[in-house]
Amino acid sequence: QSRDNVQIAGSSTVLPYASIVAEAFGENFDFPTPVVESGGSSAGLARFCEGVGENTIDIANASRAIREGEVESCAANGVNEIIEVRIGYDGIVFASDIDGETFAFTPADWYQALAAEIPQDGAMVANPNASWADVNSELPDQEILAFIPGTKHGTREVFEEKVLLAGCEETGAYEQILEINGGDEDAAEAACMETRTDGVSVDIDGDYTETLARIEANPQGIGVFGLSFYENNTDSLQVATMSGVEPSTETIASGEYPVSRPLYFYIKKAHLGVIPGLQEFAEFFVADEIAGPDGPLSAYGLVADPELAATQEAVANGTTMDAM
Amino acid sequence: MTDIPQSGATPVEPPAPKGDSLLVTDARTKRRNRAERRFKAYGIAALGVGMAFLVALLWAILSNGLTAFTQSYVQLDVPLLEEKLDKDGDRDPAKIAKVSTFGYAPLIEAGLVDLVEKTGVETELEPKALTKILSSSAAAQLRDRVLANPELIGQTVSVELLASSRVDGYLKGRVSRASLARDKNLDAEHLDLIDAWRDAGLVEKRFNWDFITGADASDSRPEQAGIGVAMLGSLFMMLVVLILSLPIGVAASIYLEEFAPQNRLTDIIEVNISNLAAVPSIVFGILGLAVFIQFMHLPQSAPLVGGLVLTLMTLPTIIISTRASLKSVPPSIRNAALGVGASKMQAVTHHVLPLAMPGILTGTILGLAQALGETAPLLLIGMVGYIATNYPDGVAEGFLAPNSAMPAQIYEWAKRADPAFYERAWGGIIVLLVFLLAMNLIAVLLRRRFERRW
Amino acid sequence: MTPSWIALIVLAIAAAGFVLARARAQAAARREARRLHSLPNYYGWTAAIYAAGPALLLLAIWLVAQPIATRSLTWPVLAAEAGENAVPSLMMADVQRLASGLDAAVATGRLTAEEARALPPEELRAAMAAQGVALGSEVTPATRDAALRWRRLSGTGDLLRGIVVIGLALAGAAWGVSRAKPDFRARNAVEQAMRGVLVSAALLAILTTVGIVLALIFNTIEFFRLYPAAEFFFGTTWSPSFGGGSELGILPLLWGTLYISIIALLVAVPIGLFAAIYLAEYAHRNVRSWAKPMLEMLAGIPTIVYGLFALLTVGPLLVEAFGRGGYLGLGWMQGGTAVMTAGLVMGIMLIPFVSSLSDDIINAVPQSLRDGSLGLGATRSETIRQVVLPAALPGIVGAVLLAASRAIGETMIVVLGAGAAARLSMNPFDAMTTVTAKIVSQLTGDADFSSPEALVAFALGMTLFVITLALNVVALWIVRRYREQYE
Amino acid sequence: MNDMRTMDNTVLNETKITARDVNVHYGTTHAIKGVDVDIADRTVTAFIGPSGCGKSTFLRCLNRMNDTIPGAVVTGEIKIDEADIYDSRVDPVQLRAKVGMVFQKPNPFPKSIYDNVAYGPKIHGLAKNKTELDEIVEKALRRGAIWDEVKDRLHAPGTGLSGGQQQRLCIARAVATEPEILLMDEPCSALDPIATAQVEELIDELRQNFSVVIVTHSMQQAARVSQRTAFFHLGNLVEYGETGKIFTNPEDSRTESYISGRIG
Amino acid sequence: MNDMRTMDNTVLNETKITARDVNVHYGTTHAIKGVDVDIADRTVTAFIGPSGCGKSTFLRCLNRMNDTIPGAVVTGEIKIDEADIYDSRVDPVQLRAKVGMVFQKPNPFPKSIYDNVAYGPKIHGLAKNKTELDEIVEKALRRGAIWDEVKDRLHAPGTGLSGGQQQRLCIARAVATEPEILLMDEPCSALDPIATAQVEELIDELRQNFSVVIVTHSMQQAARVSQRTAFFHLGNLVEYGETGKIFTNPEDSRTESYISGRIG
Ligand SMILES: Nc1ncnc2c1ncn2[C@@H]1O[C@H](COP(=O)(O)OP(=O)(O)OP(=O)(O)O)[C@@H](O)[C@H]1O
Ligand SMILES: Nc1ncnc2c1ncn2[C@@H]1O[C@H](COP(=O)(O)OP(=O)(O)OP(=O)(O)O)[C@@H](O)[C@H]1O
Ligand SMILES: [Mg+2]
Ligand SMILES: [Mg+2]
Ligand SMILES: O=P([O-])([O-])[O-]
Repeated sequence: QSRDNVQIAGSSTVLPYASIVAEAFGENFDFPTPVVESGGSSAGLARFCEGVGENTIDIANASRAIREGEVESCAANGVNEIIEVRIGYDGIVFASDIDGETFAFTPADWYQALAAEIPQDGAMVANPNASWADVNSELPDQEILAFIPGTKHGTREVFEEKVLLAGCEETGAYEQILEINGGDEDAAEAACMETRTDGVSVDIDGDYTETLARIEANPQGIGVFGLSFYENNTDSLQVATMSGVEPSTETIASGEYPVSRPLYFYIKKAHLGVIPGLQEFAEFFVADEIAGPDGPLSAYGLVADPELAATQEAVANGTTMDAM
Repeated sequence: MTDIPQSGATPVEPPAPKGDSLLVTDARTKRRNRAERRFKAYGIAALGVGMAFLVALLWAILSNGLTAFTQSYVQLDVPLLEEKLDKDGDRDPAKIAKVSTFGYAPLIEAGLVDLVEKTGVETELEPKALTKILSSSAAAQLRDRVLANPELIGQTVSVELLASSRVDGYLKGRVSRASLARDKNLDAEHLDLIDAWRDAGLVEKRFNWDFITGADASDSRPEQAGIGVAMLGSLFMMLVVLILSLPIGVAASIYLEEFAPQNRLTDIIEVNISNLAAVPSIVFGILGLAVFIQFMHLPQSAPLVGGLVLTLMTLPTIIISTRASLKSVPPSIRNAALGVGASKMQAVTHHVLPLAMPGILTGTILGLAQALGETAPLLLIGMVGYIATNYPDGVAEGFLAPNSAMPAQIYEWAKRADPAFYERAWGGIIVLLVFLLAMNLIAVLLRRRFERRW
Repeated sequence: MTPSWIALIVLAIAAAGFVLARARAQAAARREARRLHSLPNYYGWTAAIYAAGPALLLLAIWLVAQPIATRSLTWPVLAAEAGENAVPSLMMADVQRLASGLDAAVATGRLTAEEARALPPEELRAAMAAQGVALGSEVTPATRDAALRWRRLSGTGDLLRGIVVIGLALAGAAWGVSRAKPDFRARNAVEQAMRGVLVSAALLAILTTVGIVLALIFNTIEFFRLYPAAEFFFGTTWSPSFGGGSELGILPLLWGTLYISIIALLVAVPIGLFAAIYLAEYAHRNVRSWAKPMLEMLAGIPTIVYGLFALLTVGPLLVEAFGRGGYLGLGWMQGGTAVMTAGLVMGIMLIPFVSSLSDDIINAVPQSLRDGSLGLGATRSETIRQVVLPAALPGIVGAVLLAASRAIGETMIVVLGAGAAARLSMNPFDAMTTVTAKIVSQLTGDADFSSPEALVAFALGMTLFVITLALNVVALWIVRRYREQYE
Repeated sequence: MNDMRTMDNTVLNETKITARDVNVHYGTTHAIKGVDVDIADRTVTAFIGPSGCGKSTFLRCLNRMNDTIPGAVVTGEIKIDEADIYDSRVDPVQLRAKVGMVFQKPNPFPKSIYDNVAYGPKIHGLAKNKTELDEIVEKALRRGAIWDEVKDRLHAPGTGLSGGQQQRLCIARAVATEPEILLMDEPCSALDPIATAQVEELIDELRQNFSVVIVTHSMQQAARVSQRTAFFHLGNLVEYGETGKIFTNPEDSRTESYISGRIG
Repeated sequence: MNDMRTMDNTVLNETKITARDVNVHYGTTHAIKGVDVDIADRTVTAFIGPSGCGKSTFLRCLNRMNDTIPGAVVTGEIKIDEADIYDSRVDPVQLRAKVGMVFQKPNPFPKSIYDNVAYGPKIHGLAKNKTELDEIVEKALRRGAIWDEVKDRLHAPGTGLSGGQQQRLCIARAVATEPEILLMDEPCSALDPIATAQVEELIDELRQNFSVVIVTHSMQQAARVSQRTAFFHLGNLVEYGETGKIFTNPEDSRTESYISGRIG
């Protein structure tokens, strides 16, 4: 039994975009609609790297770049040639209940609100802040309650680095921690990114719908969302600015809004030309009318990649990662 | 029981004086009757609690999901301009097929502009913004129609197109004008248009068969998504589960309970089975991926594989309940059969099994219900995600072609951003429950037939 | 001949064998069943089993083996052309697709057998597209030759397969018929075969276990190579992080699993058991006949609904009672997600597991025992508690174990109801999480799949597996001892 | 052989049980047809009659054990000590504590021999402590003529006994609760002559204080132990009177033919 | 009464069953202790002895029903028609088809009366068609002396019968398969004299062609129906011989005292 459809697996963040493309692909080409599975970037890449052949997938979606170790284990299984395709960026936004207070954050606010311990008078003390006003007098006097991505989510890493660590450095806490621990930079970074465990910061292992449901149950909570999710739920959420910039596809594309991450998919070169429709699908995905700023992906909330043309070329030529 | 639990704890009453009237209940009996009533009340309360939860859950499901069964449609006249669709005018299907859905979008825009003019509503909306009223599936709908009847090119056809999820939500009352005002996707002007068209009978809400029979749609068009194909996936999986797990489970139980000698091997099997019941379902997914897909090279995302994985997961449930009910058949029945010269196998199949049937069926109901609602293992064998295949071509295809399953579809919808999917998720749950009820009905009727006290 | 046709023919032979053997046995006994060792049907069945069993088994093996053999015989044609990066399996897939496309074209009459063989490689892709078979790229001459060879070989193989399998079936049937003499122990033979089936069904459990262990073990070993076992087993902190330096102690997860399962069972067992008692002993037949299936619906509601129920309804309700400023004024609860929330909701889901099965078992207790107790002046509840329940105990224990097992394996309710953060706490109103929930989240998460943060899922699965196995061994041992004392 | 010992104690006591126009239906089967009977206190009453004539059914009416059979409908009036036992105020539990029963088929609980006997006393609170309970159990087992056989295996399961032992265990279990009326459905059917004699002795002993109703197929046994005998036939109570009279001088021809047709 | 009819047919036939040094243990209970016995063909052999002495246990050895009791261990040799029934080549199923059994406690299947009786003939293929099966069932029920009572309710459940009716149903079920040897464990314990006489007649009839082993507590019954009697005591076979001799002139003092101690 030979397979005649393209098989894709991986990130649930990329899934909506991939499914929009797959649907359009199925409508416009004679090839069958590709099957796009979710299951997470890691699981998708793991299956991608299992080897080549009909019973392995052709494309892995990932909400992060493939790691060194993964490339190695791919190679160990005979998956040597991988084409990396960056499809755009996922903006990460902070939003709260539409009927609640309005927030304008800086990374420093978040660091001071959520850090497990903050330096004070030359020692680390448990985070004493209970209200946003304690953190920054310009913020509303509202109990701190944050729904942040759980440790399974790649978004968590972005949140830690671009918000908590940035905030830590911004406030000068980083220097103080270095002083206290005698210059151990790794430990200091770790301390900056450690979140409190007293129930103020709630990890969410589920999806953005869960975060939304939690805000509905706890209207004073602030949640972390993907831009596209927020844009589909503007009737129940209001977004906070970060360092004075309101998140939108434009501000993220221009780099003004600081918190975002690139989204990718990876193609097994060995399958090109063998799995019917694979080449066509990959090219269709990065075509301007799909992934460009006016395409349906952007309409759904993907931040279009300013370097899309280069990507298109790479896909057309089948440029693999090593060659780049 | 240890010794004298009652009398040890409570003072002992002297035996009732003889000749007491039966019409007067003595104190001890009264106390015991109170205990009896309490006991019975606990039973009623327990049943009541269970029922109350069921009602609460069903209420939540129905109130959230019933709206998924209606859908809004817009009646639109679209000019199928020849210069756009068939430049050469030779009606060559290959060339017509070259025009992608993007080529149809302007036609629909034109149709909308016409309609706005015809209905005479003032609006400042750009033609492009007008398309937000319609589902993004509109172009594909139109294209399919043209490809099927190329002779339509050049005419103006009246088509019925799906309204977008937000328009649909507005018509269903799920989204109010106030909340839409804050929504970036739709403006008040759109709503004015919708109101006008509704009054003109051009926008209509009606029962949504496509939801029950259709396939999944991508994240950008919840209005098109249906659960039909996933239901078929579930059906094929359940067939596999039923065909395999019931006979295997019953066979294994019969062996263990009636034939197995007491030895190491049976002990190991026994421990294994109860242990398998405690294995998290996702681990069965890992197993399925490794064994069925990587080792046995069965196709990915196939209901057959899903069914096999769920079979392994359901087996312990069926085995444990079957063994329990085999155990409860009194030995005198077996003796009676053996005594007239039946073999052990005959005694079991003719007498013990029918008597154990209610328990077996209960185990099957529970096991199948569990299997029908399970998502986690499907995640690993590729049955969760966007698997919008159409209906399989045949029975064999049904087992092998990529498909999803109802719970996976529901899980997937529940995660999606557009709130319209949330409504579909609940609607899907209703369909799942109806499916489950239909499946159970047979088992329940059978069970009633087999039940008897002896 | 397609495999399904062969199978059908084999079955037909088996049916014929059945009829013949049966008739032969009857004739030999001069229609006097007494003279036969077994019922005539058993002679029939023996022949049918001899005919169908080995033949179908061979067919199955053949179906697996033939493509492998054909592949290795065809590959040499391509080998010359294949570069060093070529992937044989993929190239062969293309060959296979081409071959089956040609087959289909011949079958539908689009091409004659001649044309199929003679078609030049350049035209093949278009011809196949017309046939509805999509090929990944243009066909090279080598691929075409390989496809033709494939077709030839598999044609021969298919023919051989049909002959051998059907021959085997005929031989089996003949053997079965020839043995159909009155003193042949046909019933024993049939029952032996049935027993074989029963044993293999039971052995499937062991196979499954082996499969699970094999599926988990390599990655588990890999995990322990990357992460110290002592810290995994005895660590009291669970905090994975992407940048490395994660702490992956299993203890908080085990504690959460235990805590949540216990609460769930504390809800499900009493409610389920009392409901079962009520249904089996008190309720009117009609009440029972609808109430029981209704309760069973609780087991069929997808767990995501329970999760949402926990998150949106039960959690907030509990906070109102036990949270800060709640009307009990206790301040024990900080948020809606808690062990209690998940435990309660999971308990509801498990009610039918306890109630339905127990109800069947209780119902199966012979009435004479109840009569014996009632006749001594016991109330119904005394009868139930002291006579019926002990008699039904083994089955009820099975039902409870089943419920406990499901509690351990549940994810969605935990994620939504109890939270995602692992914690070692005694307070049931704190958020915690379970091993299973973490297996799922680490497996579907974003960590590098070769990093300890992802591999830990396998180690967690393995550990849970071993722990529950140990618990089951202990349970079996206890049950045995208890039983021995009793008899 | 002295099959027909004459009654030496025909002093009939006051009425304990009165039944008037009792009818029992099992679905469409009319098992008991308008039976009227008065059962005296401190007396042994024997029910005799061919198999299937309704003896067990009528016996089960007397402590409302028919309530547990689905489809069994009892009409008419049965009074014990002047109280109508089918009155809604009557608690069947209390009734059954007062009216003990030994069933036709021995039905020991799947518990130990000890627990089988101790069960009744425990639920009725007849023992203050373990020692007392032990005494009660021993006494009951002795009265059931089974003590010697089981005294070394009191904690072995009651279901592992021989048929006759199970029957005696059930007798012991019934007498352990000291009922005022004891209904015994063929209590000696599986017993050897010696054990039968012991049980008959027990019955005689019980008669000093209580009423005993016994169903038996052995005319000799009826004659030996009972003071009054009721002959049932096809659901009808054909004849009822002093045992001596019934056996020597029956009024009804059916009684006569049943008795004379006897062989054992 | 002619309790002790003298045997008119003491012609003893060839041996059908030979038992040598049979021992049965239930866990620690030694229930049968080294029993040797030869049971003749076309003969009725009665097992008598006090309750719990091992009669049923020994009877169950003869068709290997003890195999089904967990913990029961049978040693020694039992041959039927020269074949050792505990030989591994012997199929217990075939054995039990040949050696039928009526259990001490009536155990009808929870099926209809008809199905109860038809079951054996069906699995042994004794009837070619429904009419034949109907005939077999009717004949068996007649021989079980229960036809008249159940002929109108053949499709009512067998468990809804009275105790004695169930017993006769079980007898009918056992004879329906026409076994060569019939083991009957107290088949008349719940039967009235008339039904007892009918069953005894059946036994006498069966004896013309087959062997019958009957356990009974009624010395009279043993004397009436059996040609040979075995007396068991505490697991030992105390005495075995012609019925007339055992009852009139026992050799062992235990036999003597058991027989003379009889009351019925
Ligand atoms: N399943 C069993 N487990 C343990 N002991 C048993 C079992 N069955 C019988 N026994 C014991 O073995 C002995 C012989 O029992 P058996 O049933 O053979 O007696 P019996 O002669 O038939 O008595 P009865 O006339 O009362 O039926 C008795 O002491 C009995 O308690
Ligand atoms: N549960 C029942 N369902 C239907 N009919 C029944 C039931 N129990 C008894 N019968 C019928 O009622 C009639 C009387 O039964 P009962 O048991 O009272 O007889 P009995 O006099 O005790 O006979 P035996 O001496 O055989 O025990 C019988 O015809 C019997 O078949
Ligand atoms: Mg009776
Ligand atoms: Mg016995
Ligand atoms: O599913 P994700 O990998 O995007 O979190």
